[in-house]
Amino acid sequence: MIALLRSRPAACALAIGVACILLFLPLTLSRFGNYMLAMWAVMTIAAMGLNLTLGYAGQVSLAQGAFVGIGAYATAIMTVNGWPLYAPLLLTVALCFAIGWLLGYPALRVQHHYLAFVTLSFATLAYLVFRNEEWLTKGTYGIFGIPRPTLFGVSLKHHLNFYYFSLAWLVICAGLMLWLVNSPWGRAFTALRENPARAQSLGVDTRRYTLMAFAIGSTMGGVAGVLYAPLVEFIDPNPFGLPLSFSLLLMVIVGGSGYFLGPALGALIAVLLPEWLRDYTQGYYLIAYALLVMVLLIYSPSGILGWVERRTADARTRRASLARQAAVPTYDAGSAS
Amino acid sequence: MSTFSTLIVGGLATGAIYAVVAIGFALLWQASQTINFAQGEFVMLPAFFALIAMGMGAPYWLAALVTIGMSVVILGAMFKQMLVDPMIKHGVLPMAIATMALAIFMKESVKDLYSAEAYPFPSLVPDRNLAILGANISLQHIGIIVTAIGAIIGLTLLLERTSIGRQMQATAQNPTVARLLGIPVERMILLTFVINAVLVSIASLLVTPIYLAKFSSGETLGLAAFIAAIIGGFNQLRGAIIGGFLLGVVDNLAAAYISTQYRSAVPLFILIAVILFRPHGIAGRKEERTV
Amino acid sequence: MSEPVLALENVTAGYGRMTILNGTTFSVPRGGITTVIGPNGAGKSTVFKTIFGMLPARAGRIGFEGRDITNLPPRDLLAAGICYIPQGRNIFPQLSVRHNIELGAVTAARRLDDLPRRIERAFERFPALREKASVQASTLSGGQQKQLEIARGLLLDPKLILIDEPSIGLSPKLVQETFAALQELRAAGVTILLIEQNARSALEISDHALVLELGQARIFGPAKEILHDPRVAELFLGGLAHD
Amino acid sequence: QAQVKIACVSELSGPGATVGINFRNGANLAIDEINAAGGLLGQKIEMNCADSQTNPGVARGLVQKALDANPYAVLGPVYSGSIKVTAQLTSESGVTNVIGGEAAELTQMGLKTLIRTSFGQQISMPKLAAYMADDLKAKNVAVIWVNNDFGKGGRDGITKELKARGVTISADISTEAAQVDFAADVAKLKQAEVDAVFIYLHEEESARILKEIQKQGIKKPLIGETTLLNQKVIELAGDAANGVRGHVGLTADAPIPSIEAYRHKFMAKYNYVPDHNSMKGYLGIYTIKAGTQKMGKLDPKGLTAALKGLSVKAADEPGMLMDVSIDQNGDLDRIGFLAEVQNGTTVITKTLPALKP
Amino acid sequence: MTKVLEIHGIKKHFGGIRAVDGVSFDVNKGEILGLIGPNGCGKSTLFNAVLGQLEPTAGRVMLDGHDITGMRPARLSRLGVSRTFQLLQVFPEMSVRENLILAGQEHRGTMVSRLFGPRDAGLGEAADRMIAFFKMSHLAGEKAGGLSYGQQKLLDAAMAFMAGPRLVLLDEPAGGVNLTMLGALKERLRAINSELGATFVVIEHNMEFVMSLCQRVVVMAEGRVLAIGTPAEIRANPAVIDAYLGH
Ligand SMILES: Nc1ncnc2c1ncn2[C@@H]1O[C@H](COP(=O)(O)OP(=O)(O)OP(=O)(O)O)[C@@H](O)[C@H]1O
Ligand SMILES: Nc1ncnc2c1ncn2[C@@H]1O[C@H](COP(=O)(O)OP(=O)(O)OP(=O)(O)O)[C@@H](O)[C@H]1O
Ligand SMILES: [Mg+2]
Ligand SMILES: [Mg+2]
Repeated sequence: MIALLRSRPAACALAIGVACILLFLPLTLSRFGNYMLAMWAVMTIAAMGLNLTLGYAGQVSLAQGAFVGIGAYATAIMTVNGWPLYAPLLLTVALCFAIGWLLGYPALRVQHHYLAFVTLSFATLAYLVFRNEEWLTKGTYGIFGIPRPTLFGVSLKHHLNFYYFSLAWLVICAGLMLWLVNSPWGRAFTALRENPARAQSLGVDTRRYTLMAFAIGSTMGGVAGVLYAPLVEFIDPNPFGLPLSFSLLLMVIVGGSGYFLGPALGALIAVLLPEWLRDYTQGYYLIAYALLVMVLLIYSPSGILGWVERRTADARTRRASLARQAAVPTYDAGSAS
Repeated sequence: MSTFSTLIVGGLATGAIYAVVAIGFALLWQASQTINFAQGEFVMLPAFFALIAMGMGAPYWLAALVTIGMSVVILGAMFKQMLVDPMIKHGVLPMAIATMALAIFMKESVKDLYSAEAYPFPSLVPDRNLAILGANISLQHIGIIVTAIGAIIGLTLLLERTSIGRQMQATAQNPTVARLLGIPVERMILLTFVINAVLVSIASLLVTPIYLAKFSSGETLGLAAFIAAIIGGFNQLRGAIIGGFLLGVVDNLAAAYISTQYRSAVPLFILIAVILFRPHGIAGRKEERTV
Repeated sequence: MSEPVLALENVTAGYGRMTILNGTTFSVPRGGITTVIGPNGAGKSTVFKTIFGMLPARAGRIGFEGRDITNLPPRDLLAAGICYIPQGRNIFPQLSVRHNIELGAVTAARRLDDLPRRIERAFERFPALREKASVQASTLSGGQQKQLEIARGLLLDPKLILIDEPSIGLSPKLVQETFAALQELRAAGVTILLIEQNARSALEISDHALVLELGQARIFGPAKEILHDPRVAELFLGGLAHD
Repeated sequence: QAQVKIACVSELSGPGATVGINFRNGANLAIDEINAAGGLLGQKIEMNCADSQTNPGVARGLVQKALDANPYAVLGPVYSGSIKVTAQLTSESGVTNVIGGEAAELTQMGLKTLIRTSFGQQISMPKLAAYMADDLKAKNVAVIWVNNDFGKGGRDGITKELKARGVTISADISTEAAQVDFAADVAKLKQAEVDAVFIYLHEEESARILKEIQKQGIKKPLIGETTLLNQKVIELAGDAANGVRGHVGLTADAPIPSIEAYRHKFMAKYNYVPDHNSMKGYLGIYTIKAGTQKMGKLDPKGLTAALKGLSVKAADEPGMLMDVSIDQNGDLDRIGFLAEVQNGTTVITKTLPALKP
Repeated sequence: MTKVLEIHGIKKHFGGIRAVDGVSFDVNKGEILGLIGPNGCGKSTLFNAVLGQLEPTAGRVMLDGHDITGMRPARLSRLGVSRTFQLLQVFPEMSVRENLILAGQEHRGTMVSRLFGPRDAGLGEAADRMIAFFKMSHLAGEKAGGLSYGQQKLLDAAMAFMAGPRLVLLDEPAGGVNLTMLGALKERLRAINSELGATFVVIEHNMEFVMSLCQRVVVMAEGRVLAIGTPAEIRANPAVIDAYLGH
């Protein structure tokens, strides 16, 4: 990782810059600003999970929002009853991994829009359970008074503290994800996306990788939920309906599906852009937002990072062009000898 | 017993609405391999064209013509030119997301620029009821069923029996080769979207008297129609009507005999079952040989 | 020698920023079979794609019968009498075989009233297709798909045929059949530009040969001569012929 | 000129958009009037309304943002789910929060700064239950409700009150927001032999179910609360709405001169018929005005205290439309109405007096 | 002679179409076996039915004496069975080098050990050697989808060699490959055959390639075996000439 950065000074400078912004910008922001930044971190975690499932492994999922909901409900229910935060965290990881794994099974049979709709069905079902099983979830009334935890004696009640807490989680999740996609697993996931039949014939256990992609991606969604509940301090079923899943999908695609940093950029657009637009366009901010998303996609259908890559690819192409000219003995060279 | 037949007939009637919209989905897929998540809003919007026209004093028939014309221009040509063209080469997902954004755009625009209220809408077919099998069914619904069946027959004939139709399919299945054979790819795609626009505007005129003209009325409709299209078979137009009917009836029976709280889950279970056991839908055909 | 049918002058083209053809220049004489040979990745297919308007030529000029056809769309080129049968798999998978073939005639739809007869003739050449006429094209075997493409490509009466490795996937018997068909067309005055890795057989039926390497035309000459050039044989034909 | 900043957070998009936009429009109308008349204690009121997207998480952020700017008071949201999270924040900061929500428990959570603009369900439901049990002599009642926090609250409220009066609920039918086809629900209704039907849905759904009830030929008393008797429902349902009765806490159709004037002004500004949610917004602003005038100064910290225990006569403050008093929890007491739809208009059949006139 | 692969009465029907209609033959350990036949006679379908890509309608397949009928391709691959497909099947968005590493990685260690192991699964060098052998070093970092047809075909074959297989089934590896490179392919194939003792079954329409490489040739026609024999016998078989070779 370090070596990687050293080899590219520009990337290194960029990384330091981003780190500085993430660390110090919040100090200058209002409570609301910090709340939105924390929301960005939480949504980035969820979108990163979906990026694994969709961007790397190519399995369309419209259920990511449901996993955020599962994590959030587990956290709300347990912490309101006095459990410390790590308890729902462990439960969520186990639960979302297991459910994600099961949700992967349909993907073994169907793909693309069919798979999208199977997962969409699951998301709807999860929403209905959140809403209807009042004994557990308090139904439409929701659960309020979700406590923010105390960490090493520091209360996270304060907005800035909770932001740093979310950021720390984002860094942990991103680190794990980076390691995962850079391991041979990452290559296998990509192979699964690009040509499952060929991957299978090369010994890639597509079943297991598909299920893993779902399970790990879903778990990240759950972890985001664990942070979401204490962040908002209240949950009801509505935020975990289909629009959340759609919005997470939007983050992945707009940021750049299959690019490691895509979800962070996508979440920037989906979470922070509308808030920013509010101040300039007032009531019309959603119109402006939708318009911007469309323009962005029209301009670069492969997302922001897809566009960046195309830019940086130029230099590489030029190098490759040269390499070609220098390759293999040619008729000319032969006849000259 | 009369309850039961009420449910069935009522379900068929609702199903026909889903079917009319689902045909558009299937058509777009078959003829351009695109998925339009704003299809529900495409049905919502023309009603407002009509309301505006009528608000300016146009009689119904004129408003209807204006509506179709506006739809062809805005939902057909402009949609294709501005959103579909740049994205069609980049696979289904960016396009799907862009149409989701378009859905938000259309909803919010209508809401902010026209009104957030629901409006009654005049009906093409008189608002009268007919007793069938001991159940009351409105003439409006019969109109919709007839339209759905008519649209399916017409479009199926177009796609399967005419050279234009096959050129449209060819364009969708392999645009590069289509271009190379001299098929006017651009025109075929445009044609697809224009047909879809006509279809949604007619659907809008038929459905809005029942659904009411409201900025948000496309949401559930779009989703239901999409599910109907998948259940029926995405790559077969007639699948849309089968899927629509099935969805409508099942929805009603589920609400009546299972749980009202979980009613919206039942069609989804059917969807899952159909997808898992007949992945290409009830009427659909397998897409192609893979190895 | 008569004036060339097709002439490329300093054509530059490539994919994105990658330049593959860098000042490619050659011309094809009228009414013969010209075979293009060269190593894999030399840019042979790229030349065809550029001629046929599938890739933009960034510089240079492509002339057909004295007319500038640089960067014209395929539709216009078809109308001008050029047809192109590309490499790889180029079918409409969910349409039937017959419909796939018929689509080869869309540009001529109105003036072609003998379409059924033409299709019948294609079926005579490739009987397997007749048997499969009404099945979905994707279920065909690899070689049958290639037959379908060739049949579709030869449906009209072109003046110039660009055909990219027709022999891939075809059984020896059908390769002979295909080459025979090309010879028939030549006899009818059609100019044929053929890319073949199955170069020995191809050169045997050809009049001219073009060696393409690194996107540039290296040698152009009579087919027989090139077939027996030891240097060419060593570099591009896998060594000298054994016989 | 100094300005009074009122922060508004409302449901301008998402499922609650119609409700929230009405609320905002009503509030804006009130502000225009007050500003035109010289402002609040001589200062202009300025209000920006932020869109909560009907999402409590977003609402929370926006209220946070509003509080960061130290507003004079916070208006909204309307949906009870959102209020539950935002009210925590306003309560912590001590800023008065005038809300549009009707869920019973909002004012019972110990949050100090909430003030309602309409009856809580704990006030309206007993009146309705009494009407059904005593006036209609219903023994069996069907309850049809929309399964969200609005409908669920009403359903739970009426169920409790009806049971307390010995009425059985023999059909308890949950419907979805934005539902279109009510054939199954009405068929269920038909099978349940009930004496009356209580309908608690949003406007469009109310209209659709009324049409379906007419179609399936059910001739039972149809009872509702405020929404069902809304002019919009009547417009949408046509003659299927005739005969519908119920309790109306707040209605723009009331034959009271001040309300008629309100309706007129609203239509002049927005070009459509106002509903009760717009009145909530309108009253919300005037409630703030009334409290301020009682204090005689612009003191955000003192506003809540000034409002609690306040009684205003419409004669003194025409903007309040009706006489109203606010109790220590922030709940209201004022007149209500029993109404019936006759020939396409809501006719007030009885005016229910305030509890403590 | 030991048999690596035994094919017993394999049938594969699609509705009414009998693509493979009862094919039986054995593949001996260490041999290079050619499989030829007219277009559409069922060669590719036979491969697919034998290798678990399609479920056979009837028949059994034995690998080293164990029944492997219908076994999933991934497991077969890890048992040392490699293959290529007739249509180009590379991973277009991955680089040439990544394609090759992927082709080998699943044969190293377990899923868990790979997760904790090196990024290239220890295959980087082997991949580079393979690339150099097929004269594609200048293309190593390029996306496989941007290669020319013949280059992709070579890459596809190279991928089949990456795992150190015991049995390799190639479906038309030579189509579109330049004759000079074809020599290299042949050489590599022979080397793997003799050094590793790997067995090959090769479908090919290039007679020169088949006849110079294979010890035995199976001829199929209309879903059945028409003849089995040495290249010389096959070349002289009138039925084969009539159905397939022509002239
Ligand atoms: N779609 C593409 N994108 C990027 N580069 C490409 C693309 N297609 C071909 N190339 C590059 O262009 C060069 C020439 O390719 P081309 O297909 O013209 O070769 P060819 O001579 O036809 O080879 P073959 O005999 O293998 O078919 C190759 O080096 C290849 O890498
Ligand atoms: N999925 C399918 N559905 C219907 N028919 C099929 C299917 N797959 C293959 N076939 C038919 O089975 C026959 C055998 O096909 P196969 O691909 O095995 O031929 P092949 O021997 O490999 O031919 P080639 O040399 O042309 O590749 C063909 O006639 C083909 O049309
Ligand atoms: Mg080529
Ligand atoms: Mg084959």
